[in-house]
Amino acid sequence: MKKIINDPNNVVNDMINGMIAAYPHDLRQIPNTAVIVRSDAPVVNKVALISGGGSGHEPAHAGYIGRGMLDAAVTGEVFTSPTPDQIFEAIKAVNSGNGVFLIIKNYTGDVLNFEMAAELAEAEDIKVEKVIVNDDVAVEDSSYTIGRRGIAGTVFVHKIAGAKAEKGASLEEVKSVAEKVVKNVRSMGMALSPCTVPAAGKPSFKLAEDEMEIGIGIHGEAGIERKSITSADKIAGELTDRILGDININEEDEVAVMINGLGSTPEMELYIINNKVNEILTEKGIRIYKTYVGEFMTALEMTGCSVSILKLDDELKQLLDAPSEAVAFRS
Amino acid sequence: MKKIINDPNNVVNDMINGMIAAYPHDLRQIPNTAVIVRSDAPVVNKVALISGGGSGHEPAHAGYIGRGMLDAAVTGEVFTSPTPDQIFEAIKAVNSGNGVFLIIKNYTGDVLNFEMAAELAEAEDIKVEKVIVNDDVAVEDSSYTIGRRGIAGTVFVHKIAGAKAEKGASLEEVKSVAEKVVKNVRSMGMALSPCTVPAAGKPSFKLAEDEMEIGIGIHGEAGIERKSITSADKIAGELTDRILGDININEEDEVAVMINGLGSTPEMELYIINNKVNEILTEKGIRIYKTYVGEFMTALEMTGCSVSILKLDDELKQLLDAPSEAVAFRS
Amino acid sequence: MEIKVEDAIKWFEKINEKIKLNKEYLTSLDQVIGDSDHGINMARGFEEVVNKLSAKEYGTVSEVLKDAAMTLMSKVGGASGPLFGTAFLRFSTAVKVKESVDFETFTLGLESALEGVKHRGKSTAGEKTMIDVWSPVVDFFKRENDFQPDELLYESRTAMENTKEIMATKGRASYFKENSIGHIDPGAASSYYIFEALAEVLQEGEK
Amino acid sequence: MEIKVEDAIKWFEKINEKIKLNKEYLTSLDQVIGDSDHGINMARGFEEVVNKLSAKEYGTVSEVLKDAAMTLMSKVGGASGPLFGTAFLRFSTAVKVKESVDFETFTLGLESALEGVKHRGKSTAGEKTMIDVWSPVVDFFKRENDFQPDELLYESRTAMENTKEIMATKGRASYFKENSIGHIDPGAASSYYIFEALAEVLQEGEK
Ligand SMILES: Nc1ncnc2c1ncn2[C@@H]1O[C@H](COP(=O)(O)OP(=O)(O)O)[C@@H](O)[C@H]1O
Ligand SMILES: Nc1ncnc2c1ncn2[C@@H]1O[C@H](COP(=O)(O)OP(=O)(O)O)[C@@H](O)[C@H]1O
Ligand SMILES: [Mg+2]
Ligand SMILES: [Mg+2]
Ligand SMILES: [Mg+2]
Ligand SMILES: [Mg+2]
Repeated sequence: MKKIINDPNNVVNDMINGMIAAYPHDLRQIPNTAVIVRSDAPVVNKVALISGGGSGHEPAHAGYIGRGMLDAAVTGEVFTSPTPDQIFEAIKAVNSGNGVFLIIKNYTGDVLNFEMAAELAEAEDIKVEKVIVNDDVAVEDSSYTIGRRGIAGTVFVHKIAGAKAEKGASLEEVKSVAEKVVKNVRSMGMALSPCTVPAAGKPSFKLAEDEMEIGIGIHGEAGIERKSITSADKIAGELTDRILGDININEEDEVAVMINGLGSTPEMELYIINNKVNEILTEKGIRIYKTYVGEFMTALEMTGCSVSILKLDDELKQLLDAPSEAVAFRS
Repeated sequence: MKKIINDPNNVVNDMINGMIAAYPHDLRQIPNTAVIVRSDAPVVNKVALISGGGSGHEPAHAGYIGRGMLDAAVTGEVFTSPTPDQIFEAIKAVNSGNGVFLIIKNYTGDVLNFEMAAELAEAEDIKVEKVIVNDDVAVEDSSYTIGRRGIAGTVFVHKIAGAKAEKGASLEEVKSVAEKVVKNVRSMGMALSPCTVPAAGKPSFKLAEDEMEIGIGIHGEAGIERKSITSADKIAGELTDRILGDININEEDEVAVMINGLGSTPEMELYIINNKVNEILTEKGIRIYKTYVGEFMTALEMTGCSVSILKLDDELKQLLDAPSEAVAFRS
Repeated sequence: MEIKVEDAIKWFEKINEKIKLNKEYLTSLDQVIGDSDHGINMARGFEEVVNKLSAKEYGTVSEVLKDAAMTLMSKVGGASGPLFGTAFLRFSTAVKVKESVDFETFTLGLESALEGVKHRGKSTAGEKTMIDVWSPVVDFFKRENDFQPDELLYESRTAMENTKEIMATKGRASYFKENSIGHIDPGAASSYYIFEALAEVLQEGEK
Repeated sequence: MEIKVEDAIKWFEKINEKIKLNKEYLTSLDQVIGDSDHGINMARGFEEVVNKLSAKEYGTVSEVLKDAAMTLMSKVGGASGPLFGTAFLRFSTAVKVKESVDFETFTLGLESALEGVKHRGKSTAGEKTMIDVWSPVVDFFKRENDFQPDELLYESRTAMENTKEIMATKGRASYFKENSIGHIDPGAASSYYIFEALAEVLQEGEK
């Protein structure tokens, strides 16, 4: 394991300290917690947005804190959902009386911990609503299992629900637009090489020198298929086709596209993927309103990428364009 | 070699296409060249800024194109300086009569090619000035050799000279503030693992499983020392001490700090480095005006980071704070 | 035999030892059909439980279980944190009546814990989770009239190993579908250590 | 013998073949004391030179050299592009007077090329660069009265191998300081192929 760290059991703490040190005017840590909030939290007359999850997905989630996006992020241990008490601390810290909105990615751990936190909050009469993001089309959508995972599409939920809240919308309105995003966003990823949880010290899976895994999750959970590495164009084609096979996007429809690097993929390669995704969509007459290329939802140093497509309407376009002062997402 | 690419000999072209596809409103490619310009170039009544160099350093250099930063970037093959004719195309495309300013990193290839392009431009009566960035303290500053390399500190030159030009400064004023940045910025990097030039197909160097290299260049050129991996705190200490040993920064002085990932280093680890850098500077009474953490000047998928410190005065602070609409550097 | 406060504390100390010893093993199980953190999560949690329990005086087994539950809930995280937390919280509530706990009450406690996990996790036996250890153990307790440490050991180990054969439909392992078959479920393995620790406490109590 | 237009063109064709054949080798030299692109750069450049030369009719050797120079300048990039470009451009200018080039004029051309590289690269012999092949080759030409292909081959190969012993003070290899010793300079190696190609053209011309 080659990492630039101190104690592997202390990486989250060191990271939080380093983040606060970097952005003392933007971010604040709630003392003795793993909760980072907007420095001006609680913001009066605004629904507060909280996201979070395991660490290792940076810039998610704390990088999305800021005017126009999140009010707080709860950071768990690496790839481990934060605990209800920590989430509850975040809820208390950002609540200004207009209600608190939780953005949860659909993993058993995240759902359980956030739900328990919501129960704690409700017991203290704090209005809490939530959305569960499940954009990963690599997983079959089954009512029997936990269902689809939440991956990079979550960033669109942060952005759009955040913009809605910033405009003074009610908790119900924020929830409703967040649900609209969830309904209209799909993602799928792939990896060329694994990552190593610092405290585990060993890679989370193995891929042969000529192998890739299509449909992998952001913690290294299994994908759809392992096969020989193909060209960027074929990879882009496969991810895009799978997404378009799952959501009804027609000619003249407008979309936002996100090409997300999982950690070790050079930006150059993300643009190469985008080149093909753009071509495929354009050929189908789908209109690309906005494209995001970069690292938005990573998996430590995993090599690979994901493609997310969000179908837009006028409201979503307007909210996507709204200003954001989040550290990792300025617009 | 595990890469998400098509033809290894066509990566730069595919990348440029993917970038233009991503930001059609911001960027424009000069047809049949490897030159990317602001979509509204040439901007009237403004000194135009051009940077460039080998590809593989993304988001450098095209990511820094935009109002408040660069007017054009010339992209060479991977790790290979672009050629004079391409640079000359960029000069012609952005020149609005107020002169063109070239930001060159101090590598033989870059210097030679940009200088030859400047000669071509002067032959056509285009006013051209340049600055050569040499912030890497890992290399001895010798008048006998080419001298120090230009690395991540170059981004500060883009930002500050770009802001100056945007304010309507003359070519000489832009040059003078760029030189001030160069005089006041120092950087040093380290790596844990190498990168592979796509067309070469093999890693550019080797490091043992427990080894790191201190002072390495952004193309994998040799550093100062290879040794066993130490803690993030020690690495941060070594890089910072070396920088502070080379520039006179005293108590109460203000600085900007950049913690730059070389490609594969998780953002988490960059924040862990920042935590210590911040502590060291703060202990010395040095005031940190602004911190940048992320990938600004990469080396494909190299694992490692660099620390840059820029000593500020009122002018530099103001220009650093000025708005920028560059794709990869919004402020 | 009755479970007294000291026995309950010793139970958690033994769980902690076992989890610590098998931290890498548990993580390696999670490496195969999860995200490589189960051993780390559990070790962090039970270490804190033991710290917590050693710093306080307890009057009832229920209080011990409650503090353990709350600590797990706030220190483990992931899926297993709320699940084990819920398990011991329900256990605590079910045995609230008495200072020390006889076999019958203990059995009710275990049953209650299992119900808690099922409810919290929206899951049931046969989905390749910790439930596939807890559920046969509860059945076993319900079949007996008194603590049977040796058989408990056997039952829980067998249950854990049987999770190999199951295809996961809950938790992160469910993404691995057929490929989850052939591998022990991490949460089942840590549940086994919980019952192995219990068996040892019971064995020592018998002497 | 005099170098005629066909010889000059054949020279570049042979350089191109050799560079293409040794592309990986050149890149591997640059992997050790550079940035792994020299073979790629040179192969790209000389391929384009040959394309260019094959598409046009030439009246003089000077024109051939000029087109080769301009193509290298605009297709190679890096440090070697402007340096080889400058070399052949100066060569072209120095031999402008005549349609074909005799030994004396060729020697002047080579000398001029070397001066161009030195001036452009602000460098001199003994710094572990291409100059350490060009300079001894020019000295050799100045010692002789006529083309000596066999000896040219020997001189240029020896010069290239001698770059092993030098510590780099120019170009990217200079960052490797003492560690550059023991390795052949990539630009010296490609320069060797240039003279090896020349020697072959001369040998064939003699027949
Ligand atoms: N819905 C569920 N019901 C019961 N147990 C579950 C459920 N989901 C997961 N588990 C258990 O949790 C274990 C994983 O715990 P852990 O690795 O700590 O959390 P995470 O999966 O969030 O990383 C699984 O091995 C399984 O036994
Ligand atoms: N200042 C210089 N003078 C002469 N030759 C040089 C100089 N700098 C570099 N070279 C030559 O250029 C070669 C490297 O070329 P190449 O790898 O194509 O460019 P880069 O170093 O920009 O990657 C070196 O091996 C050396 O022979
Ligand atoms: Mg986990
Ligand atoms: Mg190069
Ligand atoms: Mg896990
Ligand atoms: Mg090179």
